[in-house]
Amino acid sequence: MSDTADTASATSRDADTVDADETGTPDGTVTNEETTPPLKVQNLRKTFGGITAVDDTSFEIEEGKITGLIGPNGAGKSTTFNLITGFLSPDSGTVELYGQDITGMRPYKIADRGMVRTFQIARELSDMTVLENMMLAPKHQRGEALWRSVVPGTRAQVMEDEQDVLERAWEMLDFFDIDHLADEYAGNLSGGQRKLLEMARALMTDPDILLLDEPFAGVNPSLEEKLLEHIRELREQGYTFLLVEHDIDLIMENCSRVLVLHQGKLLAEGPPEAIKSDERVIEAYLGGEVE
Amino acid sequence: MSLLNVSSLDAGYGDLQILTDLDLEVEDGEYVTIVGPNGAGKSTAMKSVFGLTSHMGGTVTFDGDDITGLPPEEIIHYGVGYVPQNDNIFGSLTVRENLEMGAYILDEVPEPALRAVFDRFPILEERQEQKAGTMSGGQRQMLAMGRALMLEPDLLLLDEPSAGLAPDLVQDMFDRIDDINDSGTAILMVEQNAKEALRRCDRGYVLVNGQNGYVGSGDELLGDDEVRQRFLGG
Amino acid sequence: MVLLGLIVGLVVLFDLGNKLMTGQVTASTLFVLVWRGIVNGLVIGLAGVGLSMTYSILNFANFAHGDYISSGAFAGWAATWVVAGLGVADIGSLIVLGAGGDVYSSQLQTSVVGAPLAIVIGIVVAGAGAIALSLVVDRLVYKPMRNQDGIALLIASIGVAFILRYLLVFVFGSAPRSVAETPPAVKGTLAGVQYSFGYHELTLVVCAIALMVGVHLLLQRTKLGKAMRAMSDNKDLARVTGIPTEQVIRWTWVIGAGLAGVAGYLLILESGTIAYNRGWILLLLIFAAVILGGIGSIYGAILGGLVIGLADTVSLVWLPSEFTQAAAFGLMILILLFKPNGLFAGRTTA
Amino acid sequence: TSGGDGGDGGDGGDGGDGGDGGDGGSTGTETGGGDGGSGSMDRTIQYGVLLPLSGDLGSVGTPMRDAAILPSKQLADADLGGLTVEETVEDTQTSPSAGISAANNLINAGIPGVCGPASSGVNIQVSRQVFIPNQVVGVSPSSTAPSVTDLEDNGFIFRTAPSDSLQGQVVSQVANDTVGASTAATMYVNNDYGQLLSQAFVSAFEESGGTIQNEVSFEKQQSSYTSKLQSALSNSPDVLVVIGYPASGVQLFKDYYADYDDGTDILVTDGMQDAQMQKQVGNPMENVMGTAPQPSGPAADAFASAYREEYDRDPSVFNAHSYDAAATLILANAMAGENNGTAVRDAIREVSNPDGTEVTVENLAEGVTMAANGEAINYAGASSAVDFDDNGDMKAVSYSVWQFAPDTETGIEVVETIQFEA
Amino acid sequence: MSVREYLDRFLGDESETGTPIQRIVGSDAALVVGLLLAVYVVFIAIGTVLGYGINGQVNALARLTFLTAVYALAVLALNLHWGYTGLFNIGVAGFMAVGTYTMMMVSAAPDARVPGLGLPLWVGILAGMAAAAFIGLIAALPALRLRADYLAIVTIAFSEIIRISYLSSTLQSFTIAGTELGTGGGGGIGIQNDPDTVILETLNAIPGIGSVIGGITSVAQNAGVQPSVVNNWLYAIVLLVFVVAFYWLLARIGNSPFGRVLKAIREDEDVARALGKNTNLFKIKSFMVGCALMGLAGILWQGSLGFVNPNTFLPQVTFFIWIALIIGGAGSNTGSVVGAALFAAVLFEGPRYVANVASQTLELGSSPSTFAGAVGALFDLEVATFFAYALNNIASLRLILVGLVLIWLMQNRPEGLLGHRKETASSIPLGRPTRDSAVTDGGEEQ
Ligand SMILES: Nc1ncnc2c1ncn2[C@@H]1O[C@H](COP(=O)(O)OP(=O)(O)OP(=O)(O)O)[C@@H](O)[C@H]1O
Ligand SMILES: Nc1ncnc2c1ncn2[C@@H]1O[C@H](COP(=O)(O)OP(=O)(O)OP(=O)(O)O)[C@@H](O)[C@H]1O
Ligand SMILES: NC(=[NH2+])NCCC[C@H](N)C(=O)O
Ligand SMILES: [Mg+2]
Ligand SMILES: [Mg+2]
Repeated sequence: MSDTADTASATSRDADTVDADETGTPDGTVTNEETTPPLKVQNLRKTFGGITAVDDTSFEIEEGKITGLIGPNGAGKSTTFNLITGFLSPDSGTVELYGQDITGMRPYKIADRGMVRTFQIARELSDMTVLENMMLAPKHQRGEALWRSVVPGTRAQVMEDEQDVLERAWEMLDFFDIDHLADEYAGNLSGGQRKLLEMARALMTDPDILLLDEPFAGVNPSLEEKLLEHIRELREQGYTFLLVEHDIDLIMENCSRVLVLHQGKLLAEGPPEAIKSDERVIEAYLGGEVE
Repeated sequence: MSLLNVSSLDAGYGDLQILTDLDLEVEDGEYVTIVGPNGAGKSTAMKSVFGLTSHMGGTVTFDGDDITGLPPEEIIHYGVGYVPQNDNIFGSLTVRENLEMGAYILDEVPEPALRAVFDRFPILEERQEQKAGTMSGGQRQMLAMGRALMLEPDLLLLDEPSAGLAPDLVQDMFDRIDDINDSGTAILMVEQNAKEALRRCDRGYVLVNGQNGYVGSGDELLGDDEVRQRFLGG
Repeated sequence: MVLLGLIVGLVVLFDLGNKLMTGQVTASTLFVLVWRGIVNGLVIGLAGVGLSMTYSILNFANFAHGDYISSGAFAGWAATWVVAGLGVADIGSLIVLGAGGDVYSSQLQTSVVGAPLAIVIGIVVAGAGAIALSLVVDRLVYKPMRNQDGIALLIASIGVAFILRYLLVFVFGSAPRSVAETPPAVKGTLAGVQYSFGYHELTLVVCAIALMVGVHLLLQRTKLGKAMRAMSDNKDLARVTGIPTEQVIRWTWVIGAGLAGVAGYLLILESGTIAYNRGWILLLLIFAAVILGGIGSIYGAILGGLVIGLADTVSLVWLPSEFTQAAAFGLMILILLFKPNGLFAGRTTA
Repeated sequence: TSGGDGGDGGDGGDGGDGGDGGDGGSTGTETGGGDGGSGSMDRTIQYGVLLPLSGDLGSVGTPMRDAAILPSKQLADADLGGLTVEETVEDTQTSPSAGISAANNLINAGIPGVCGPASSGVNIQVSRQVFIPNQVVGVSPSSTAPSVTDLEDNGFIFRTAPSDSLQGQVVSQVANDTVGASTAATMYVNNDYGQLLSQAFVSAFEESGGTIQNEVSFEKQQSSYTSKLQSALSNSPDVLVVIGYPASGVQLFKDYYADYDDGTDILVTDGMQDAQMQKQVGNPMENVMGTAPQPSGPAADAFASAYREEYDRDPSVFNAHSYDAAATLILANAMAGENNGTAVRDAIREVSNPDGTEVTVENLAEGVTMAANGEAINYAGASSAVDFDDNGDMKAVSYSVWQFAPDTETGIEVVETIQFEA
Repeated sequence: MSVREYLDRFLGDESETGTPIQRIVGSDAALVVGLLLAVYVVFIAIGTVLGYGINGQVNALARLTFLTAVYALAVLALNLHWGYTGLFNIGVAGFMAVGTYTMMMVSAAPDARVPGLGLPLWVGILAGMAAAAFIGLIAALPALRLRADYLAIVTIAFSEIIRISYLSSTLQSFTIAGTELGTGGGGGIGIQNDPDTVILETLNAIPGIGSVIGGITSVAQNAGVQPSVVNNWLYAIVLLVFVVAFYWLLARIGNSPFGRVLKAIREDEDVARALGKNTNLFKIKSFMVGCALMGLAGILWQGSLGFVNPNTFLPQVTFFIWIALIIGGAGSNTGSVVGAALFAAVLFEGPRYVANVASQTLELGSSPSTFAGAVGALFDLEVATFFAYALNNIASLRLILVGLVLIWLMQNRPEGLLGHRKETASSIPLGRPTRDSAVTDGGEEQ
């Protein structure tokens, strides 16, 4: 297993898949990561009518780590995700990906640059099989060009690519324990199975940064443990995670740093232990009054 | 006689059978939890009680009345409330309208019940006029619960009520459920937060592959090594 | 974007003013166009309210709505003819509205002036007929499909449309023919503008407005309105909440088809002739109005109807007559570009 | 058995024709001729009738159909010496697509010649898409559009109706002389008929010094023509020329009388000549005058009485033309000796153009036998002399100027007749 | 069988055995051919009852084949929009009109009654496809922002605007840059060299094929079939070749990563976007390609005789195409062809034939002229008279039948006869790969 070699490529690979001039990640990621965080959010703000869902929030996350994002219900976590991934555009503030301003960029471009999100409420492609769901995800499949799929000759390359994608899809399904469902329509999966598919599919894009919105809600604890192991393994390989989760123990055990949102504002940030004992956090989130 | 009695129930979606020979019982005022792996058929069981699946065999009785195969809009008249796992609010209605819909079958909105819901979930009062579809995940969960409580049912079916809630709210939610149960409402609940749920309930079922796996008091199940190992994550 | 729309609107208005000043368009002409736009717009709006309700509550675009309009109109006019023509001709010829060419409206004097009672009965029968039809169709076609998605229902409704339309041909024949007489209009001149209000136009306007107000009150004063919205939002949950969905659906059809039937009757009253495809032809304009207004909003449908009706007539000031309808469609597409969910989007009032 | 059949036919013929001595006589002569004919004449002469029985021209198409099947009815009663005549009727619904399907039915049944279609919009499409490629003769009784003349038809397309390049002049003449108009506007149905007749009128009217203010096209069967009227009448023309079909005309005139009735003179054309129209409109329509091809053939009166006898009503517009079209097809078929389109095409001028024994409504059966025996005949029609020029058009025709006459049986009253010789 | 083998070879051009295309086509070609043959047998039987001669029989089958083929072309194009991408386009007639009219306007002679540019026919055809694609682009722009059923209304409105424009007397003739052009208004537009003749002439000019055609023609003529009927058949066969080409193209588009994205868009566009797909671009491409194919279908269908008018493109045409698609099953190309054949045979041509047979075999007497009369006859127990009225009105009964079939299908088989088969969108079979490897990091892209 050449894990380390792969790790190196996990980040630098971006440089040749995405137009090199657009990415802020030069090949020497290791030196750069001190200066440019993979994701940096500044003074982000979003209001809906009278409600300020995200209120002047700034934070950054660290390369190759799992950052936790917690906060009471309605604190603005999902909205923050939507803002970061381009599904909503902020009223003000900026989002930077590897030092590049991506504020207001369209979702597919952001995903294309290596930041992929899952949805809090799983969104499977119901009339496609689980395997098709998985094979959809990888980026820059050559066969996604219309002419390559059609013109005789070029199609051979497409099929080659497909073989690789297929192999990876099966591996991923094996790992998530839903390989027996590979041929099932995704719409027929149970709530939890959909969550698994959602995460597996996001991983198929081979992202640099993965934003997970409550990936374990509704997942059976035994499976949850297994998934976490996998996430940790991926982190070892250099992936970066931003994780929204309400299970505070889970956050404490797995995150290197924790961001706490409260009423759209960043209430606290720091290592888990510090957060756990932070009085404001305790009051607002862990054991105080109900929001 | 038990309040809810599901016996040898076969049910599923279309022609696809999910539940086989399922037995469930909830006594008057009892607090029952169903746990089990993803896809075991827990939600299907809940939906079947409430007339939302294709019935294939067996019976469901409530308080002595046979409610097998009745449509949900009739079952609710018997005093059963239900909070589905997904899609459990009217997104384009305001929060307040959602709650009012909860009391649709009454002639008018029962103010005390509304008051009680607002007291339980103050955010709902604050956001009365907000479109429910724009509420956060957790807020929706509260609203869904609040809506089901408007009728003060004899039996409340809850499908994963704590999913997506912040920790304090999870505790709070369980406390509320205890309260509701204490005030005489029987509870049938599906939970992935299985340990906590089993700790609090009177009795629990483990559902595996659409069939009864284990039955026992909450503590018994928690104490059972195999159950812990296989379904509760050690 | 909105600004752009405003600018275009202003330019158009300015040009209209200019044309008026220079006498390219006389005030009297403009009056005729506007008044006719309002009359057409009200019919479109009235039928549109019904379409909009079924659209949002049953969650599908009912392509048979136009044929409910036609069917209601035929039923109503057959009733009018029977009432007005008993003794003049045999009942068979009257019921098929003189298909064989042996009775003519001129013999029956069917107009609000000539046979007011027959007209009133006709209006009622038109509404009732369309309602009965819609309930039967719902029972036979849509009920077995309740859990299918909107597109499946839409396609089924195209089937219903074909059946209704050609049943009308089968029974009444395909030839357009005159069913109503037009009494002389009320004419005059006010401040240099010649005006002319037809009796039938006035009848139409009065009936349409009365019905719109009636529906508004019905939905405001009863739980029905809210139940409808809840259903259009999430049907399974509505059932779980105890809303008798089937009953709500029936009410939806009653209101929607009733309005369609009456709109059809009035439409024919105003134009004087009937043909099997009148409703179908109008349907696209009605869709345009409903979508413009935002699906589910009754005010939206009314407003949309007026906008489309006026666009269809007033555009004659700038465009050759064959393009006026294209202009109405174009306007719809344009507005959708800027407001993809219609003018009253999300502000459901029904 | 064939002898028995012949006897029956003769009996029937005698009974039916009892009121008309001349007819009976000719039938007798013809029977004799038939008997003398060769045995090879045992065959069925087929022709198709493809006319609008529904749709825009439904009301006028039905009497035309009746006229077109009249020859076959007459001949059924006659002894043709083994020949039988059989017509097949199909409905165009006044729509090109329905017309094409119906025409295909006729083709598949092996029919070599067809009387129809009526409206030019349908005729042109059916001719191009079905008749010409399948080498079948089409003889339209009423398609008047000038463009029919220039169809690339390999000689398969004929008509007994005159081209509107003439009617345009007639309308202009009426506008000038009878109405005394110096300005005019036209409203025309948007197909070949309307477009070209409007053009023909416009050029004739402008040539005579008049001014055309507006030319407005309209679609068939709309629910309102007010904006069209608005455009057409916007400059108050002295005369408005309306070219269209009855089904649209009803709505158009209702709209006119509801909103624009200021007594402007209106001229309509053949397409609007419909007995029911005025009753449908429900207004006396005193300001409306019309033009239309006028049957003026040698056998015009004989046809009218035969028609009246059979159907108990007067023939109406283009009925004589329909009869002539059908009769010509039968005669040409008899002369061709086979149900073959090309042969029929080649025989058409032979049986109808001068030289040979004159055949009319009155001695049709005789004509059929003569043609079958290869004798020279000249069909002289009810509508005109029925002499086809090189394009398959009529050489000499006449027009009538008419008005709606509510109290008469036909609803139409001819005011004046105008002759044309090409 | 040989057809099947041929198709196999044709469609599986560059891979080993067993691409998904091949697997589907293998059995499906047999299905389609079998269906066509069955339909032929029925129609020959009907023709015999009607007393058709050999010429009539052959011609009836030619027309049936023609209709099957042209519907199949249009349905296949529509399947790309609706079946693959979920774009609810009910403006098909409009895009066909644009293709056909553009072809006519480009290829019509400058001195024709409605003058054109006088360019060669193939230029006209390409221009027609390009114009249809371009109009598709314009229609797609609002489409990108709209929900499925709004898009439906926009497309049908578009198609009506297009038809109204071609009808308009304002555009009947106009001059651009000194060139006289026109649409001909309601009178329509024609060209001298219609696709039908030109294609057949081209075929004839190819030495091998030309002599084969010549041989067939003379054999047919001896059997009593007119050359025109032979030509009808030849053209129908040419159309069938186009159907195979459309099928091939669409199968390749569908069974590829490109097609997979289209399918994902149909299901949930947000997901596709979240996974980094530029969904707008995919939608536009799919829409434009489909429109171009619709344009071509229009040319080969309505334009084949070298003459059209705007009312050939009424919304009704679109609905017919939709019905054929639905019968066969949206999403399945084979279904599209099957649906087209069934629609053409059973719903489009069938009823009239059956009515002809009925009126020929039963002595029903004359039909009353109105429904009242017919019902009156019913009361007098003269069922035959009512039946005669019904047969007389077979045109409307046929459309009622169409409606009934549509409803029955939506109620009982909403996915159509062949829809909703697990035709997975990929260029290779999706079985578990044999060479098993341990779970890796997933860093192996491309
Ligand atoms: N489209 C919208 N319109 C109006 N208000 C909105 C909208 N979307 C979100 N909100 C409001 O913004 C706030 C933040 O919502 P968000 O979904 O981000 O919360 P969250 O932190 O993800 O909560 P949870 O943990 O419950 O999912 C909530 O009060 C919510 O009601
Ligand atoms: N609408 C449906 N149609 C067909 N199959 C379904 C449907 N809904 C669920 N299923 C299937 O039924 C089985 C049981 O699903 P159910 O939702 O009851 O599981 P669950 O126990 O609630 O799981 P979870 O904890 O993940 O919510 C699953 O295998 C699922 O794939
Ligand atoms: N009254 C009639 N029969 N009208 C038929 C007229 C057809 C018309 N002359 C045309 O060419 O289209
Ligand atoms: Mg959230
Ligand atoms: Mg569940």
